[in-house]
Amino acid sequence: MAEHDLAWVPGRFGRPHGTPGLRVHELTDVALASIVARRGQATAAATAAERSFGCRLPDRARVELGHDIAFLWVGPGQWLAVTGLATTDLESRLAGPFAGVAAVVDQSGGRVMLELEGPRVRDVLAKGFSIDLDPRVFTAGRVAATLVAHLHVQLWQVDDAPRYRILVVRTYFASFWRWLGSSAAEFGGEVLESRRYVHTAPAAATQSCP
Amino acid sequence: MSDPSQSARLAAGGLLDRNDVRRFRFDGREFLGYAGDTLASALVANGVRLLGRSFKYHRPRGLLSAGPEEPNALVELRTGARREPNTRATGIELYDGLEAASQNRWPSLHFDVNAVNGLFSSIFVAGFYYKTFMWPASFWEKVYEPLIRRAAGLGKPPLEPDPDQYDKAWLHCDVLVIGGGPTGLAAALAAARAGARVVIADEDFVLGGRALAERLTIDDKPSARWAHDVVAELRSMPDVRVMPRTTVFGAYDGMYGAVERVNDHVAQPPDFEPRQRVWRIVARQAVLAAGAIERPLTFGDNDRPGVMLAGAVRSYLNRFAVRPGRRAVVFTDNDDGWSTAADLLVAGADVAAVVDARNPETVRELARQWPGVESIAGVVTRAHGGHGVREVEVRTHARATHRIPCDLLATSGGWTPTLHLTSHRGARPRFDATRAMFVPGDVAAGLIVAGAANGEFALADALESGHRAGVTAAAAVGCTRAVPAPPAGERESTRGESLWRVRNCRGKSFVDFQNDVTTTDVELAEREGFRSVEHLKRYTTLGMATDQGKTSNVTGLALMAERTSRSIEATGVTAFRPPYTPVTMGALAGHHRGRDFRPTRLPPSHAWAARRGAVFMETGPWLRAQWFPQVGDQDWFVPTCREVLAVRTGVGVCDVSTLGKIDVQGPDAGAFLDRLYANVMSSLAVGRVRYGIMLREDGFVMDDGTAARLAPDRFVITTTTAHAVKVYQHMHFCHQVLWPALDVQFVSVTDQWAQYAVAGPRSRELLRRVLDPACDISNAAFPYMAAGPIALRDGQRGRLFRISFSGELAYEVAVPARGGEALMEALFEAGRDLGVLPYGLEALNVMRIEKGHMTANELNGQTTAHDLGLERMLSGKKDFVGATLARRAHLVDPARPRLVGLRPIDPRARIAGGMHFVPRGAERIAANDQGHVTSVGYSPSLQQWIGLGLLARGPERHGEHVLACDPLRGTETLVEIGSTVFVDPEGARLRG
Amino acid sequence: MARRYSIFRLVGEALRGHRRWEPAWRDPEPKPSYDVIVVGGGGHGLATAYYLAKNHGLRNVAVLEKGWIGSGNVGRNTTIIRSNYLLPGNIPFYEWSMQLWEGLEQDLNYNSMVSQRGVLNLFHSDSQRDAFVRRGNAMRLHGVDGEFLGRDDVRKLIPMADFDNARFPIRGGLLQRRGGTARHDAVAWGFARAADRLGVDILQNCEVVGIRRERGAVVGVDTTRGFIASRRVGLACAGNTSRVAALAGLRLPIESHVLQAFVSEGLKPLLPCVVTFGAGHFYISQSDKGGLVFGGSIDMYNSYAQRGNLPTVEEVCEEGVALFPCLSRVRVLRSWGGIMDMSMDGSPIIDRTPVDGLYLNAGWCYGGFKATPASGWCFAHLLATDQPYVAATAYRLDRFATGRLIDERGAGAQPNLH
Amino acid sequence: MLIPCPHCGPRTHEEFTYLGDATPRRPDPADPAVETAFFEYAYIRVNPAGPHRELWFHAAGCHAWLVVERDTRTHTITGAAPAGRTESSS
Ligand SMILES: Cc1cc2nc3c(=O)[nH]c(=O)nc-3n(C[C@H](O)[C@H](O)[C@H](O)COP(=O)(O)OP(=O)(O)OC[C@H]3O[C@@H](n4cnc5c(N)ncnc54)[C@H](O)[C@@H]3O)c2cc1C
Ligand SMILES: NC(=O)c1ccc[n+]([C@@H]2O[C@H](COP(=O)([O-])OP(=O)(O)OC[C@H]3O[C@@H](n4cnc5c(N)ncnc54)[C@H](O)[C@@H]3O)[C@@H](O)[C@H]2O)c1
Ligand SMILES: Cc1cc2nc3c(=O)[nH]c(=O)nc-3n(C[C@H](O)[C@H](O)[C@H](O)COP(=O)(O)O)c2cc1C
Ligand SMILES: [Zn+2]
Repeated sequence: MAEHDLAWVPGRFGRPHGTPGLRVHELTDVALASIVARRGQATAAATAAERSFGCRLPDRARVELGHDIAFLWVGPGQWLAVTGLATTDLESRLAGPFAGVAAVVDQSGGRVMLELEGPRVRDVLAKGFSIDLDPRVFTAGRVAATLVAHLHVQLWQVDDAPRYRILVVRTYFASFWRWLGSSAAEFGGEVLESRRYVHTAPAAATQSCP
Repeated sequence: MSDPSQSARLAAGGLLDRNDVRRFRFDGREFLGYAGDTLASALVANGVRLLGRSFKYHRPRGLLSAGPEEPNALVELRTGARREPNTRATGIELYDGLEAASQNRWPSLHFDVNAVNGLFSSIFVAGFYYKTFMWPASFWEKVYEPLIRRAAGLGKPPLEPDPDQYDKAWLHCDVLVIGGGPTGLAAALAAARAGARVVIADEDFVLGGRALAERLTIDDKPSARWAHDVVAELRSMPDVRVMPRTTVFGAYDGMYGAVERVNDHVAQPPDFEPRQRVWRIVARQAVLAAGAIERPLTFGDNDRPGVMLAGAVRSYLNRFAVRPGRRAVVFTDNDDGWSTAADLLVAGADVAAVVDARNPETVRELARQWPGVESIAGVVTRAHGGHGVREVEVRTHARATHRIPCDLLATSGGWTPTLHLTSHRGARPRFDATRAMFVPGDVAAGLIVAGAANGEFALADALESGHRAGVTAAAAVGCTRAVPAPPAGERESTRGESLWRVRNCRGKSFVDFQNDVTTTDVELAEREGFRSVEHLKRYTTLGMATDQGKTSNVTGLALMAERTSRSIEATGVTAFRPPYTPVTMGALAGHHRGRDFRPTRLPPSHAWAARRGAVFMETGPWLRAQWFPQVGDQDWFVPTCREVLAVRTGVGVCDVSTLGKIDVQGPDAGAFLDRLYANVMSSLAVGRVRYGIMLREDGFVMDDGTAARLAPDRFVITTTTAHAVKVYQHMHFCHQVLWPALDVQFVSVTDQWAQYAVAGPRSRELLRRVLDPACDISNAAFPYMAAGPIALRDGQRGRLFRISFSGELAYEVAVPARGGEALMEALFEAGRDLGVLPYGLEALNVMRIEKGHMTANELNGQTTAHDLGLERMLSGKKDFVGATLARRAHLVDPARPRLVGLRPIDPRARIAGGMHFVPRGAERIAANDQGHVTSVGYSPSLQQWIGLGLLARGPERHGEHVLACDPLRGTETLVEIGSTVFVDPEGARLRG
Repeated sequence: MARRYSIFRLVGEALRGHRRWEPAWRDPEPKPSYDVIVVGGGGHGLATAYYLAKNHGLRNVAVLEKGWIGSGNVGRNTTIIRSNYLLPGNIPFYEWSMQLWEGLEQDLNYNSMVSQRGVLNLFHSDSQRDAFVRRGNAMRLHGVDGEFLGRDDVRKLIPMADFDNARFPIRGGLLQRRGGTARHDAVAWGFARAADRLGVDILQNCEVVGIRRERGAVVGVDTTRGFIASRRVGLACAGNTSRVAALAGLRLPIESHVLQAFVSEGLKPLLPCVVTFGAGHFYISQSDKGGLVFGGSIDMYNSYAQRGNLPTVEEVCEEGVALFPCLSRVRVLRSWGGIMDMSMDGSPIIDRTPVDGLYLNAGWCYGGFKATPASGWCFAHLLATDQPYVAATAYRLDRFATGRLIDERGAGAQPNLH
Repeated sequence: MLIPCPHCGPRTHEEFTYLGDATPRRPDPADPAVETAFFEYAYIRVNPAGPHRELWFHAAGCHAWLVVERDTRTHTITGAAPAGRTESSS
């Protein structure tokens, strides 16, 4: 079930014929937490992450994948931890490892995560994202916090298909969804059934820790 | 006149698909044309010459050009909600079913009553209106202005909402090539071959520019063929994007603005497709290959339909295979005229003569080069023929005069490079005296001007220049792959001498056709002291029409230079501004119109509230429940009172998630908050909440809210809904810029938490039913202003705050937002027998007024802590933002309007926000104005209207009767001033 | 000396082929010294010179303009005139200006097309309504006209606005019928011609590049046309005020920002009055020539570039189409920018400066066109008498220190928010 | 305008909030002339036509306050660096 208050109707939208240019589904049951390094402790926090989760915290606009958790860079000394929703809340899980080196704040309730792909996905995103999504510039593993249609979102390129994930503020989601729908309409889109978020452990060298 | 058989269509040639016949209507009459036509060329094909009326004198006008510079042929395209006034016939791609109508005429194009203006033209000279219409003063709005307004304007605007969609997008590239003529194509090809990511945009629907219009060859192919092949090659390259129908309309910092007419060439856009799309193009390098625009010549009645630019004549002949006249005279001051004559002859037209204004020797020499062309060394002095040229008067240099019958006069006054985009970022064009033209001045870094736009007119030069620009631009971004030699083209002769005007001719000599500016207007402006080109422009309106003077600016300033005996260089040129050609507001607005004008923010309980039938209202970005009507409710009154009473006597629930929430952590969190808030926060005990205010550095109140201490090094603070973003940024400023040494971390958790006020004497009872029984919320364990973690019966974890905006025993319960709806359901399920009601903003507002709590009406950025009765919160023991400037004498002046409570003396009387206070019995004048009512509400508890207000010396005046007046709406009410707290002043209820 | 304009003269000149018109103002050489120098040939500077001559008999006056007169903001604004202000420091001043507008053409013998077609401010929420009621009542108490319109009244006036599908529905409006527009350039030209007729020298292409002082007092200005002596120098240079004041060592509570404006292609009459959108920052009117003239908020960053950027263009068009959906197919013909002297509280300054003989008229933000006549009147009064004119007593330079701010928007000391 | 955020790369200026001149320093509250100092800090600006160091907040990006060097006549940006401290790890 979708976790936002919008009718989530799987099926085609926009141009009804041909291959849909965009396929989109929601990733549900995502656990998120902000991590903010204490003063002067960013490196210590990165080390703490490596010790407990198998990867360092990224020091630039990328994602690092740990054993069962992903860390998205959001700003200097700030990250977003992403993993599947489990029984223990993420904030408590991170609190120990980051004690004394970073503040941890649960954000699991505040965002909706979408996953997007399809032959025209870049064209759809170009209607709102000001950053250059050309495969030579923005590659798998890159993340960006940016502005789309007057909204703040986070973009995460998962692979070279390309597959993207977008985190949208929950209370603004309805507006984002309208923008996405109208932007994809000319290429045709397909809403797929929502799926549970499942962490993919690092496979290729590109995304693992150095 | 019109002939559906396309009588002026040449039997062969042109870039047309003659199998694709398109039907269209102009002024109600049906015609045929072909795919590949513009409306203009199709009308030429059908022998239609009269297309419009001029702005001021309503002179009959036909086509002057074949491009975006067209000043005359503006039509209303399409009908109804899709009506599009002032559309240039030369830019309309012919589609099947097209409908267009002439404009600015009544009752018809052929018989236009307002043409009488022409009779008074000797009065209607430049700026005449500044000298008259002043008496009597009252006549301006009543008589003169309505007359002027009706007469002015061109097309009729649509009145209904536009049914089409618009789109916007970003585009990134290494090299943007603006213009797809020979220069642009050569540049794009070179840059792409060098390995760059290239975008080439052209506003035309076929790329090729003048290559489509001339009988020239490039690389041994007819030039149009060459253009076609190059485009095909470019399209086949993966890193090239070819964008026809795309005008780069502006050069801005860091980006170019372009508009793509995605679906203007069809009757209406296919489903799901936008009509137009605005692109923001981020290009590391750009090549401006925008070509050049030909200038008309200035002589008597040079605006007659059938007087056409020579280059346009060639476009019509060669690209569109239509003959704009059967018998032509060519009038020129450069070599272009001669090739025009040749093209006319090839197309089977008669060329009565080429009239060349240059000296007889030059003309004789050219005559030898162009055998078979009749020539005259002289000038055309006047064109005759009301709705179309019939004959022209010619004066030879030997002062002989002739009249030559003709139906087409092709004129060429030389070419002006299309420099517009070089000027958008502030650079001014430079006058090149030797070549007698404006060329690019100090162009912004990253922009290369090439080809005709750079004054390199001959085809061979243009190709070479484009090629060079492409190579240079690519190299500048590090793409240096070897590139083959530039395409080879002819080097046609571009010699000429500028003839700015023909002297001593009768009739009107137009400089700006659309705005009816003549040579006499320029003279008058000079005589009256409007000698700066910018004054000339504004006084005569030269260059201010929809074509922005593309054909007229240079002539106008040259005439001014001549009159003032200055050089053209010293005279200067008026500023070019975006857009290069007019752009629809719809395209610039894109998706953000109607309901999508701005994003809408929905609180976690929105869907739940919608199902309960809530009435919503816009508060900033949020849509919030205002009240919850029940069957039989007429308006807001009954539901609001019901909701207030529910809270005051039982229990109510309200979604307050819109408050800003910020999680603040770190060893210095307390110290940090002490600098942010005017009062002290570091002394707050864990598990407790405190109210606080923040000032701006200028000492005025910025915001208020609460801070709850969750742990020694962790707080969660709230801000008002309106100021959430501002406060968050301010905190980052304080942290990163002012006090970076503090070890504090904070993040916004506004969206993380659904937060509901559960208020009323039975709120504890209700909460107990949803909380895990292990949570002790008894008064002893969880007193007023307590805060702490909780667990719900369903296992969710959350937080509870014992704070009260309503003044009742109340809590705010917070859970992660995804559980917000479930919590709302649970509360209403559990509270059914308690009569729990949801309450909306109206009830919330009434109750906060009853308790004297403030919102944005009071915290309006103009009030100080003293004004609001919060002076005791300004700590004297520490520095905080605003501490110093809040002490300025005027900010603590007791005479300032300060917060009071008020209620009408007559309990049935109404009061309203925005009423002003005057002393009882005093005159209702400004001198007696003592403040205003900030908030009002109907208090069901007191059964009367109550309010808050800012009254001069207010706190000293409790008990006084003051008049609250509303002269704007003609009401006034005597009110009693008193405490701001109306209900439970001791605060017993909230502590209970 | 220039002769009066009238319809009779116009017809008479027409019969003579318009060959006898004289220059609207002379083009004199600078004299070595003047009693008063006004720096800035915009609306305010020219009006100041006119009233110095007319009200105070000071005719040995020069207006120094670095370019051509009217090249600044007076020639690039959206021409809205109104006196619907909120605060007591402002209302009397703007109302005085309104009254001067009402007799301006006859006074100047120049038709500057003052058009009292009305200014309608829309509101979209209850609190906005209350704020407008507060303002309307302040106006009425000052004797200024204002009317409260409900949604239906608004609909009658501007039926093509979005009443059905708006993100921020229109709930009503505040109408000042005496407000309206005036033809920007003609205001500058009319004051220039009238001042010139009274003997004022208008010196174009005469940029002030230095302010000479002796013993702390002004003795004259260095210009691109040489030194010109005067013991009284008034600055009326709008967006350039900080630069010119810096020549005398002053730093001011002013930032320069760019504001863009837009005009559409000419259209047959569509809008009956000036309309402002309350759910954003957008204002629009239709010029007598038919173009829709509109604008929004400033570009938000300090600038002297006299041009703006694309995001603001788009934002303004979003607002325009949101308010009037039919404008979607209307095309923007031209956009441009002006540099405004944004003051720290959003209100103007007409005052002496710490430098003897140097006077300041500045801080008009993007609302100084409507102020032109009163600004000139009050500044002339100050320059001639050394005393503030009654309607402008609040516009003191020291108010930032004392806290007697005039902050209509409550935005605080951040100019780009005013 | 594209602001070269040192953390995020070039971004359209719409992602940022502008505050203004970055040169004024918040006075020390212990300054004997504290009122004048704060008055100047809050209200007085040099407002140069030319190079300007100014504060921008990357609101839609990394949430860093930046000092951007920009020419107010041409809008040419010559640099952007974090305001105050560089990074929490430093
Ligand atoms: C786009 C825009 C829209 C606006 N809309 C409105 C509106 O609708 N209503 C309204 O009331 N106001 C509006 N304004 C504001 C209004 O235009 C200005 O506040 C007002 O014109 C400023 O006064 P001024 O006319 O004297 O300024 P300006 O015309 O700018 O005059 C100042 C003059 O000083 C000259 N100068 C500068 N430095 C020197 C020097 N060193 N030496 C000599 N001369 C110098 C300049 O060249 C300039 O001509 C708008 C402004 C803009 C830019
Ligand atoms: N005989 C002469 O004196 C003379 C003078 C000038 C030009 N020419 C001829 O003109 C040609 C010059 O080639 P060129 O490529 O420099 O010019 P061009 O006129 O052939 O091409 C310019 C192209 O730029 C496009 N364009 C202009 N502004 C644009 C904008 N803002 N956005 C998008 N597209 C835009 C136009 O639609 C056009 O297709 C040569 O063929 C030359 O023979 C001859
Ligand atoms: C109220 C008003 C109406 C205008 N109408 C037009 C117009 O119809 N056509 C036009 O080309 N420019 C129009 N302009 C803009 C001017 O051409 C010019 O851009 C503006 O005065 C700024 O000067 P600049 O562009 O030379 O810097 C108008 C300007 C104003 C202030
Ligand atoms: Zn950033």
